[in-house]
Amino acid sequence: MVFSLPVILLLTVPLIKMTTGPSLAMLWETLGDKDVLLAIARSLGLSLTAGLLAFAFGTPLSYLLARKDFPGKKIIEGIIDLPVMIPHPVVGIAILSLAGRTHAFGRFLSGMGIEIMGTRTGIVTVLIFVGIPFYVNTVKAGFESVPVRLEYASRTLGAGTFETFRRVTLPLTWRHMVLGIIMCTARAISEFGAVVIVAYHPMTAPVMIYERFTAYGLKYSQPVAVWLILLSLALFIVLRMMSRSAVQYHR
Amino acid sequence: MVFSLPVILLLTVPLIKMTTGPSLAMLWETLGDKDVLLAIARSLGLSLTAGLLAFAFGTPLSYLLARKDFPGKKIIEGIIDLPVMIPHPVVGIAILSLAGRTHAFGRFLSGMGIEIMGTRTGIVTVLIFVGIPFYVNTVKAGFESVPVRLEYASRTLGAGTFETFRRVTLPLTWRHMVLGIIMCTARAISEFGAVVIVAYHPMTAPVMIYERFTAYGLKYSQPVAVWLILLSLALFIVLRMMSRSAVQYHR
Amino acid sequence: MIRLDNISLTFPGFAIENIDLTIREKDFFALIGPTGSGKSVLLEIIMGLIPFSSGKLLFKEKDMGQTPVEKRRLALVYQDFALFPHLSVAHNILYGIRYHGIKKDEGHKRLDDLTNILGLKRILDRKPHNLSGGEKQRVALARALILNPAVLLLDEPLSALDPEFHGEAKNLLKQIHQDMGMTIVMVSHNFGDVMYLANRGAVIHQGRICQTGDITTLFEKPDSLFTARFVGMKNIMPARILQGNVRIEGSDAVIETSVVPDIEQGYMGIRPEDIVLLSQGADNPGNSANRFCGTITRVASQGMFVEVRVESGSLNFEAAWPRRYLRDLQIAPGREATIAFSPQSVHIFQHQPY
Amino acid sequence: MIRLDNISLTFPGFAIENIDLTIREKDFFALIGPTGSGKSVLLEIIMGLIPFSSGKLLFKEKDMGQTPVEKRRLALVYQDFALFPHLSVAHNILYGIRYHGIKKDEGHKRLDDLTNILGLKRILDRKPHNLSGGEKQRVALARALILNPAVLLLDEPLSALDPEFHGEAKNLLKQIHQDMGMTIVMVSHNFGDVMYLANRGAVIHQGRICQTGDITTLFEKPDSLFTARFVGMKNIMPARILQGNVRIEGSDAVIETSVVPDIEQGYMGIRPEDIVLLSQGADNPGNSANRFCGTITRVASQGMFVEVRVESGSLNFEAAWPRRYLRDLQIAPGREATIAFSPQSVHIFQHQPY
Repeated sequence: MVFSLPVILLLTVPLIKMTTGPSLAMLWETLGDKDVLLAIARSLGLSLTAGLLAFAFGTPLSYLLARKDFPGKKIIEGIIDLPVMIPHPVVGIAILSLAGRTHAFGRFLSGMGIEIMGTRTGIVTVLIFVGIPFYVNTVKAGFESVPVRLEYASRTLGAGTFETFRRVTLPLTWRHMVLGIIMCTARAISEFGAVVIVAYHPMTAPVMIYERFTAYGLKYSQPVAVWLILLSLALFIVLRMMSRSAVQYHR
Repeated sequence: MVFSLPVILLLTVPLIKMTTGPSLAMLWETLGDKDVLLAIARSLGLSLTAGLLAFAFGTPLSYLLARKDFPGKKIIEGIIDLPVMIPHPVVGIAILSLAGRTHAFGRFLSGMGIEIMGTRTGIVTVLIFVGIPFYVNTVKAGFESVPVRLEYASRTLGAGTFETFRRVTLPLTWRHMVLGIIMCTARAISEFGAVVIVAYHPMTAPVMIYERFTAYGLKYSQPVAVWLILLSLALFIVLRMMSRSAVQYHR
Repeated sequence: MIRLDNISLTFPGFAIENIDLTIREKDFFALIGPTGSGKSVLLEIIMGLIPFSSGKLLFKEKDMGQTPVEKRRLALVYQDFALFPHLSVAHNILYGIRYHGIKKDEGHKRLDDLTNILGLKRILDRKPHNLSGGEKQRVALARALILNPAVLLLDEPLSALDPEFHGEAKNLLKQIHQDMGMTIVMVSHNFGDVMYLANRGAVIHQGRICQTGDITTLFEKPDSLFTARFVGMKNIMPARILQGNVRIEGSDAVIETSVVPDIEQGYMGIRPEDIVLLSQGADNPGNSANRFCGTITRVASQGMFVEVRVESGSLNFEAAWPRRYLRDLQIAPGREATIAFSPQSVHIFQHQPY
Repeated sequence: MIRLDNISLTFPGFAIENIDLTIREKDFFALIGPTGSGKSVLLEIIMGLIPFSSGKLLFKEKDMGQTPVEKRRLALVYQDFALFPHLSVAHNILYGIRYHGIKKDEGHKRLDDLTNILGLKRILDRKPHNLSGGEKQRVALARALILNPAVLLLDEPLSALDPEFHGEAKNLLKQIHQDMGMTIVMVSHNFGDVMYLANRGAVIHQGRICQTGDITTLFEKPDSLFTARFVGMKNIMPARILQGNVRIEGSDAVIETSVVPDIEQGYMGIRPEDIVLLSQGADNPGNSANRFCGTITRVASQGMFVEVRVESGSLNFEAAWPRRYLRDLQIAPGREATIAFSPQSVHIFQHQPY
């Protein structure tokens, strides 16, 4: 028990110290700063977009990985886990190298009017990249927690595959999907290294914190940081509550 | 299957494009740059230190969480998962606010000769902060995969608690510990946002990539990024291989 | 009704080979075998959940191999019941009616009937995780029966139940078969249950059929060593057939049998309960051609009967007698005993490799 | 040898209450009860793996409540055997010797003996996941027995085994008890197994002891409705005791019993195998005071015996007769039958709330 204390202290003391550091007046004042509000709203909006896109594209993949066995499955699973291991600025650089006009794909993108460098599109792309493992792994675990026999039972009762998904699989896993969207969104909000490469502007909250820190020092970056952390904590608490209810059927 | 393709492409194409982008000559030349080698070595060394410290302090906590029920356990588990959700620059700012000389704890630290801002100590602290959830959750899962009945059986055969840990629990979980150290190390290597706040110098590889990107542009940051990514991939492959052998006893 | 014609299927490390089976209308058919013999796989093949690699699956003489699961009009009740955890008992039971063109009114009428028969009235609003094992099973049965399936497939219907519910559940299945005139295919590894419920069956071992036919025949005339052991045949001894009589290897004993098979060498088996004790107050079978005098060497209680070993010369017989004999006839190790068994209870079979 | 004195323990949603038990040296003691009755918890309390909240646990009259698990000289074999997956069979078996002051030579000698007795020679170098259920069990037994424990505790030793290995494993346990003169405490929910193995036992229900004593007594003279049902007593009818005779409620029938208890109202029970058929060629018990004429209403096969229901006036009797009667005596529904049972087989018990 005593041996575990340093870990707990390391994770809690700095956060408590920081959130209690700035005076309430300063926190309030920061809220009046339109740039701060905009940056936080932008972070939340773009991250949620990434979360929803992860839902749209990640759900079929999760189902595939949870239910089917196919050659190369291990490799696909490896690829899904990859983003966690890639240094964050490298992610940004890799995404940027996609869009270079010297390549066919880059020209194709700009021909479509899609710009990555310094755009919301670029930021969302980067955020999906770092967030998708959280969505896919959560939802895959959700699908795996539904015994195949339940789906088989549904089919023996006359329901086709689509009806079975709608009436059995979905009701048992939508909580995992919401959970996955929140996790992906929360991970996206926290991203800085990859975003700062792809787009310094439009400015997300983590970039703003960094800018204020380098320009004005610790004291001036703290209020923004506190507001961002409160947002993250709110998401985190929703997440913990959701994840308890998501497992309730699988005792 | 077709629906899953965009996800797979998003995760692989940028990385492939980037690693195949720079010419071999450029990659070779980069290796001759002493600063680059030093930054990569520093990243690896400090991250490994963080991994080993996570092993030392995280193992008892993991055992506690896997084996005992106590009031507040859910909260401790929540705290362990917290770092994933905290925006990276905020982590750096929070750690820095620990060390401020206006507080008792900050003065205590500097009285001990411990500096955080711009030091290796600071970087390692930040890296443990971001890496510890990976260690604790991996090793906790490892301990949970050993049925309590095996430990009970050992004790009924006359082995005390320490002998039981040494002869039953440890042989069945050391793979998870190695796995946890690698995961924690790999996560630490990839960290940028928190590190750049605490210490721009001594420069770690992700910071160097960022610096080169802002100072000279995409083309000059790529070779360093490729070398760092190769290191990450090497760790990643070891990880995947380890994790298969770690579960082999638990079919 | 259902016919499996030379069906084969290979999994990694396991194969089902050349299965021929005919399940007739209103049969209570049992697929019997040890764990891992492939009997549950057969059920999933019939249901269409697992595709087979060669052979034919016929339903009322029409090829059913390509019919999707949901169109087969078969119902499968799993060992763990596979109730939908997010639906109430009532909604579980009503789940399938819309796919079978059953109107809502009709569905609720059937629900009413079934809940009365199965005693589910009080639990209709509960969720599955609040139910006991016996209740879960009855809900799973109701969910299948409401659709009037042509055939009911049961995967080890009794093994997930606590012993207290065992007898009750067995009676319920028997009643369903009799009252609803349903064709039932059941997988089981418990021969006692099979004897109670089924009229026909097949013994499966390592993906092959050892023997198929009437349950009584399987029980009384197993044609291989494996089936014999599986159905509880004892007193299995290598035997030689000479001039219509059985001669036990390594002994002078000659034993009369009512059916002389056309083989020279094989095994003899006698069910332990067919060996009677000749004694004042005990059974006195009219015709006891096979008599042996010996000494009781072991008496072991098995619940309502006792397992008694009698040594007669170089032969060891194992008999199962009512427990009451202990008290009424002072059965005990060391006592002399004269035993007998009728020629009808002497079974001869060949040793087959599987 | 082991005494539990008024032991209680409360879990969330479950309690063990006021348990008194005495296990004597060389007993084969069975803790019997349905799933969730708390019998396995008792085993873990005796072993010291679960602390109890009040009461005393004595071992050879010395308080053992505070002795750590590893010092108790008891051995526990779990239902799933709990073999160490990373060690070979030999190393599993030798695991405990260093803690019991057994020298290496002596350990290997014992290993040799045990592998001979238990037939483990060929598998000594294998890892546990390559073993069959029966092999795993024998390894787990060897691992415990090599330490010469004072008492062997067995948690449902037979329920994880396939039916094929069941009989063999049962014989092995009996042999270990007899040959090694060991004290054994076994948890089981199968009364058949208990009858075969144990000499004494206790029936547990919802964390309390219903009845404790000789197995034969539990089997033949259950003193509560729960125990009676659990041990397979049938023909349970509410009864009134009048002038030394039993009068069945709602009927004129008067039944003779050999032991008249000192109660006015209670239940009568007769084991189905104690009801005999009076017929040419069947049992003819010397003293049959209780005779009933009736009609056979149902015949159900149960493997080696048949379950027969006989209706006599307003009474329904359930009897278990050898299967042979079907063939030899033409037992069938609709036939008349005269049945009888001796006064010794009429058991009277009070209805107790648990």
